Amino acid sequence: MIQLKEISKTFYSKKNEEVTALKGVSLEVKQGEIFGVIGYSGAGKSTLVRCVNLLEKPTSGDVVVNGASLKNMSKNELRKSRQNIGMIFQGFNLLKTATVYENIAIPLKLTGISSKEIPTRVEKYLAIVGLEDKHHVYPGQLSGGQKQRVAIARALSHEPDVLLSDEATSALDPETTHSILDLLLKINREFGITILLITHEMHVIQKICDRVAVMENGEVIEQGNVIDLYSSPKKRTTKKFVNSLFPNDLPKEILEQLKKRGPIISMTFVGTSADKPALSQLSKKFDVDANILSGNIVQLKDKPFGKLVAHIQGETEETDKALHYLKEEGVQVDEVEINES
Amino acid sequence: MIQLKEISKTFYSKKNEEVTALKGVSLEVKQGEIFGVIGYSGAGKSTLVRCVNLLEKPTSGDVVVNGASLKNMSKNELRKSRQNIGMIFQGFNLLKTATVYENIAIPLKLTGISSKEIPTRVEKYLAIVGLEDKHHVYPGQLSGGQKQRVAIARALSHEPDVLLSDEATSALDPETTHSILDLLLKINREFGITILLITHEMHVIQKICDRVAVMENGEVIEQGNVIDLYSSPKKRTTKKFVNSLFPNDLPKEILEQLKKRGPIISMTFVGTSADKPALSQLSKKFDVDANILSGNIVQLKDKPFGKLVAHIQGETEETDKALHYLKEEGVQVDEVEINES
Amino acid sequence: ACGGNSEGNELSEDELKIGVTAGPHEQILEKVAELAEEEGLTIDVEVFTDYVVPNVALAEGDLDANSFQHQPYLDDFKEDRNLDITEVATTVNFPMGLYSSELSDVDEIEEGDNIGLPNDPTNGARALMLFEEAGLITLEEDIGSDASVLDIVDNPLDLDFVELEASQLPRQLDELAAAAINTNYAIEHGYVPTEDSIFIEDGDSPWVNLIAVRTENENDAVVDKLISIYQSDEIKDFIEEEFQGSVIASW
Amino acid sequence: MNLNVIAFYDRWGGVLGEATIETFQMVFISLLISVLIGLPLGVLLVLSRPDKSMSNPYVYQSLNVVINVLRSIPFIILLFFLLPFTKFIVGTSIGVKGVIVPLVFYTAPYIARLMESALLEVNKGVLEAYEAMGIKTKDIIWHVMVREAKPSIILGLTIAIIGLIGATAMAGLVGAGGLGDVAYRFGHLRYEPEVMYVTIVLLIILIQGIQSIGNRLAAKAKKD
Amino acid sequence: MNLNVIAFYDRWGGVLGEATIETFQMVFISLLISVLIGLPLGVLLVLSRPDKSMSNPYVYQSLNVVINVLRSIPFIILLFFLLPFTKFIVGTSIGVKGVIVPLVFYTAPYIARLMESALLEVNKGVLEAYEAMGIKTKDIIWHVMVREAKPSIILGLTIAIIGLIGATAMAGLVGAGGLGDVAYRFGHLRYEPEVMYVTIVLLIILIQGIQSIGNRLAAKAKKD
Ligand SMILES: Nc1ncnc2c1ncn2[C@@H]1O[C@H](COP(=O)(O)OP(=O)(O)OP(=O)(O)O)[C@@H](O)[C@H]1O
Ligand SMILES: Nc1ncnc2c1ncn2[C@@H]1O[C@H](COP(=O)(O)OP(=O)(O)OP(=O)(O)O)[C@@H](O)[C@H]1O
Ligand SMILES: [Mg+2]
Ligand SMILES: [Mg+2]
Repeated sequence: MIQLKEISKTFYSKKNEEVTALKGVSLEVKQGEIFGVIGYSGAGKSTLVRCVNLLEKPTSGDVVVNGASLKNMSKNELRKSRQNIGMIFQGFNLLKTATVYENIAIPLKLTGISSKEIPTRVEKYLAIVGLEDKHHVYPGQLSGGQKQRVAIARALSHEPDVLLSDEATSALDPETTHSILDLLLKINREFGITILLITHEMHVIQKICDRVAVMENGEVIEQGNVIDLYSSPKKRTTKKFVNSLFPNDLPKEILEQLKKRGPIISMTFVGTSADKPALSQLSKKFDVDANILSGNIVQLKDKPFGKLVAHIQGETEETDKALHYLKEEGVQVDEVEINES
Repeated sequence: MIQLKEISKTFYSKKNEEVTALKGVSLEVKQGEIFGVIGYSGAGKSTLVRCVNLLEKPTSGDVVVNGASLKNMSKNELRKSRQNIGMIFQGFNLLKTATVYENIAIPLKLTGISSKEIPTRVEKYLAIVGLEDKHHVYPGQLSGGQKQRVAIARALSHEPDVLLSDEATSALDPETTHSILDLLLKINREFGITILLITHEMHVIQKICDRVAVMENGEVIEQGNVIDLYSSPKKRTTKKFVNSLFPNDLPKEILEQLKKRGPIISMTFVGTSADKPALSQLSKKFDVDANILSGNIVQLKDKPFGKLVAHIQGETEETDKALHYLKEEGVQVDEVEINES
Repeated sequence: ACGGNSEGNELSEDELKIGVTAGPHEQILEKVAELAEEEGLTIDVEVFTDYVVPNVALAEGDLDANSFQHQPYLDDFKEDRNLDITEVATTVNFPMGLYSSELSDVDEIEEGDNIGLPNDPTNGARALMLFEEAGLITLEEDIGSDASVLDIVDNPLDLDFVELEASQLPRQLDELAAAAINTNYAIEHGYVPTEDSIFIEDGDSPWVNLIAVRTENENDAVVDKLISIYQSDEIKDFIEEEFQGSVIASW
Repeated sequence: MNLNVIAFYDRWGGVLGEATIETFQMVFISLLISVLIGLPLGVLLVLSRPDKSMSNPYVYQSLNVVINVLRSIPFIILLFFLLPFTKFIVGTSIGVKGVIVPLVFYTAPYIARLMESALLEVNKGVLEAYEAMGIKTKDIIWHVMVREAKPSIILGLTIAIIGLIGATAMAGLVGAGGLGDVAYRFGHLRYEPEVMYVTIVLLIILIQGIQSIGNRLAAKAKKD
Repeated sequence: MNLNVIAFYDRWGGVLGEATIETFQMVFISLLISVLIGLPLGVLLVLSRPDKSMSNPYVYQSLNVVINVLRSIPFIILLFFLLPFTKFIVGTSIGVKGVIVPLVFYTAPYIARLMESALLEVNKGVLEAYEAMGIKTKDIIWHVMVREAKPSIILGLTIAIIGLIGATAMAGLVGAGGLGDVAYRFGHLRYEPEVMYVTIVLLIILIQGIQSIGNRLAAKAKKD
């Protein structure tokens, strides 16, 4: 659906300084897929997504959406194509002089939606973002999150085939985020809308994305299925993002104390292995006590994925056997090193 | 340090419509404390924090900072007081026409910092937020997160006694968020700076806050120590916020299937009970298998706090005994209802 | 309102559009219009503050007649721009004098003094010729009413000529050694021309003002009617009463 | 006192009334035409500028030069300079009609510039958002740029109207009359100070009124 | 042709050169004074307005009225109206000196308004941020408002200068000369079209130059 081919983007500033925000990024988002992009602040995520609808002209490379190369289109063709590509911006970009209602209704009118249909549509999407009571209010009187929700409603109201979302939920509370993400999932499933979504919140990725790309310094350093990336991240940055979900900052002293009485292991398991009572069997089968120190089991889009840090207490011989058993049961076991910090 | 006494704030719009954003909010932030405020979008959080330094004049109520009532101060006294109250805005509010360096240096100069000290300070805080290489860049050329970081550096560079932060990290990736929060903790510990922090991210609360207030519809509906609020939230909204940390959305079918073979329980434990190998003992002591379905153990500011959902498989008699044992060991046990949705 | 202004047409018998410049010409023509109305002739007075437009507008048919200029100006103008307009009657004269708030005689003007004169060409040239007559300067030969300060060939006292709005001169006389002022403005400021001027034009100067029309209408009956109303005793009385001798009727 | 007022009214009421009407006519007609010319020119200036979507250096540069040239010529000169052209366009070069053409030449370029600077203030992000939705440039101009710039445009027009009234004071040169001309002719040339004061007061009331309306409308159009 | 140019130069070179100098003098001196008066007035207007920090309805309203009154009076009237005052202030009411006072009265209120509207555009959030840091109002004015509004201020001043040059065309009425006066008196009244054209070209070059410098400076001050 969306193919980015070797996209590079360099900004030239007045003093002949160059900032290369994208360095040959290639990416393919398939029809009906929800594709996430994560990365540190300044990695080039916004620039990337702005290249998809040519708001930012790539310095080199090609953008193909729905089989057609946007770069070679006439102005008019590009305009038509853009009507099928919705976009939610990192800023809100609302009309200051228009009410919430008008902010959604005006673009609808201008893209040729029949004026009979407009009120229904506006109502519908305002209700979806929970702003039914803010109809006649101007953006200046809205809170940050409320503005963001108007921007989301505006983008969705066009019911586009492709949706680009640049940190659409980062100004929202978990409850609202949750309901917006549910909505995105729903329109993705029901209407097959393709979504390219930028975020820095891992829980957004895990909740709705099928695949994910990690960006750093203008490059995609790793991409793949969410589960693969979560369970076996390869790059340092990816690991850091994944680890942010599994806080592991027990005090060093406690860890050292515990280590004397047995190994501290992290168990990673995907999908069904979470159902198996492997951990529970451990203390039955071997003369060990398994004590969970920290961990998190998150529900990815279609299966659970978990990581637990446990302290296995017992004689070395028994703990070794226990670890072996766990591995046989399909759990990925790693010993936890005690880091400085 | 900061006392808000029965603060109300009503906005009057041109058409004589009223929006009451704050309804008699009272709050006390103690010296050296990190106090968090959470709430849904539009709850009145930004309005509240803007009342603390009188950027927004409360319709009624009093604001006492450092023992002095701001409302009764002369313009000049208020100005002096504000110099000790740093603020990070939800927007960035940077000078468009000044470089990153100047954006930090100008306010320092204007609050009377000696010009010899300024370069050192600016460098220091730019390094802290990781923007050493963006010195001579204008805000228009920065990414969203980079702008936010400049704003943070600007607020911190004044080394105020009190810091107000309105969603300072919501535009930042986890790694940067992490380092900023660490910094806040550090300055809180080392210099005893008092912080009032607004966020909608629970992990920010759990990482650095001592106490937290939950706002809804212009009121504080619940407040207390972070641990108390996490372990026994009373209001529905608070529960939702806490639950957002502990995703519990296993497919209904699976839960029903499992329920036939034994109870599904959620175990909540604070602090040391996480260390006790209670769960591990279970399968040793009773003829049950305990299988963890989902859960999260988070490290609060000073102790761990966890919630695990487990399936206890076994004869009813044995599972009953097991549950009883768990309760005796100090774990809070609740049976999980299967919700629709 | 422009009665019959196309090529070769006679002027309308009962309606005329006449251009004047603001001031005495305007006031007199208003009075003429009043009298004409009684005789069934409607005169539409168009007031200008510029000295070019009334002539151009007349030549182009936007006006039927004008009354604001004197013979030398009209001659130059016609020559410069090749216009087909002609004078049909004389009207009034505003004698010009040299005034001063300090000096009592032309001889007292000293080297390097500031001398004021009107900044519009009709009055400006006239003032320069007055200065020449008073022996202050010499102008280029035959320059006549086209003279400007650029045409001074000899300025023995090295005088500094300051061109100001004609109506402005009496108000700024304090700041000048002397100035050439039209009598009407001088009187408004309380000067008595014969006593207070330090030098004044002869009574029979060539600077008498005119009524001009397009040459083709020179002999129209309505023009004669206009002239007879203008050059009537009522108007003469009006002028004497209104302007107290600063404007002199030519008939 | 009372008698004086009545006498004054009898003597000057007609003149002042007519002058007021002339001023209104001149201002209204030339404003209307200037806006019709100036607004599209302003839009064109913005659209054709180097970094904009319809960037066209030739159009931009030539428009720029023409506007600057026209704005370079003081009104008093413009008035005479354009005489033949005025005559050609409206058939006469005197009276209210004759002053409309130079007033339009004086005001339209100014309005184009004001328009340009008002439109340039519109938040780029909003324009981008509408561009990204595939909305036609002409719709973006009307429904986004002009809409968002409305407060600035109104204030700009207020300034333009006041400038226009100032220029009409010189309309007397070609016999168009108006309040400014009355103040000059009767007040200054004929030494009737009362007329001058009354006229100035009328002008002040007029302009104060326009400014208030402009401010009010601009404040109403501004929603933040 | 060549001979013509030489002849033209001989006849008019001196006049035009002097007029150019006079124009520069009038513009430069009155601009300087107008800016010194207008900028603080603009700031005062902004600070004292109803919703602002130093809100003072009396100051605001009276300033507002004075500025509107002055802007209501066409320059040609202002010129004569102010004669006694001019004489009192600078000791003379003729020549370049005599025209400075009315030019300042004409330009300073305009600059104050331009200043006001430029300052009002500055992002409120930024002002709030500086207020929250406890920075003095005077510092906020200089280091935040004026700084951020600089591009608009420069463009506004450019417009003001061009208006000023237009007004100097009437300076001839009090004997101040200048290019506009030469164009009017020699070009129009005495029908020397070449002088008129040459003067207009000089004016165009002058104003085009000012506009270019203004645009360049404004673009440089603008960083987003
Ligand atoms: N200037 C204003 N005029 C009118 N209503 C306002 C104004 N500012 C805020 N409000 C309203 O007050 C309520 C509280 O706004 P506030 O900005 O405090 O919310 P918030 O809790 O910070 O939300 P968010 O998390 O989305 O930033 C909202 O309903 C908003 O619409
Ligand atoms: N107009 C511009 N001129 C110069 N540099 C720019 C411009 N826009 C972006 N950049 C630079 O390009 C890099 C990538 O910016 P981008 O906005 O894509 O980051 P991002 O990944 O979206 O970050 P964030 O998460 O903070 O929004 C940054 O270093 C930024 O400074
Ligand atoms: Mg971004
Ligand atoms: Mg907020």
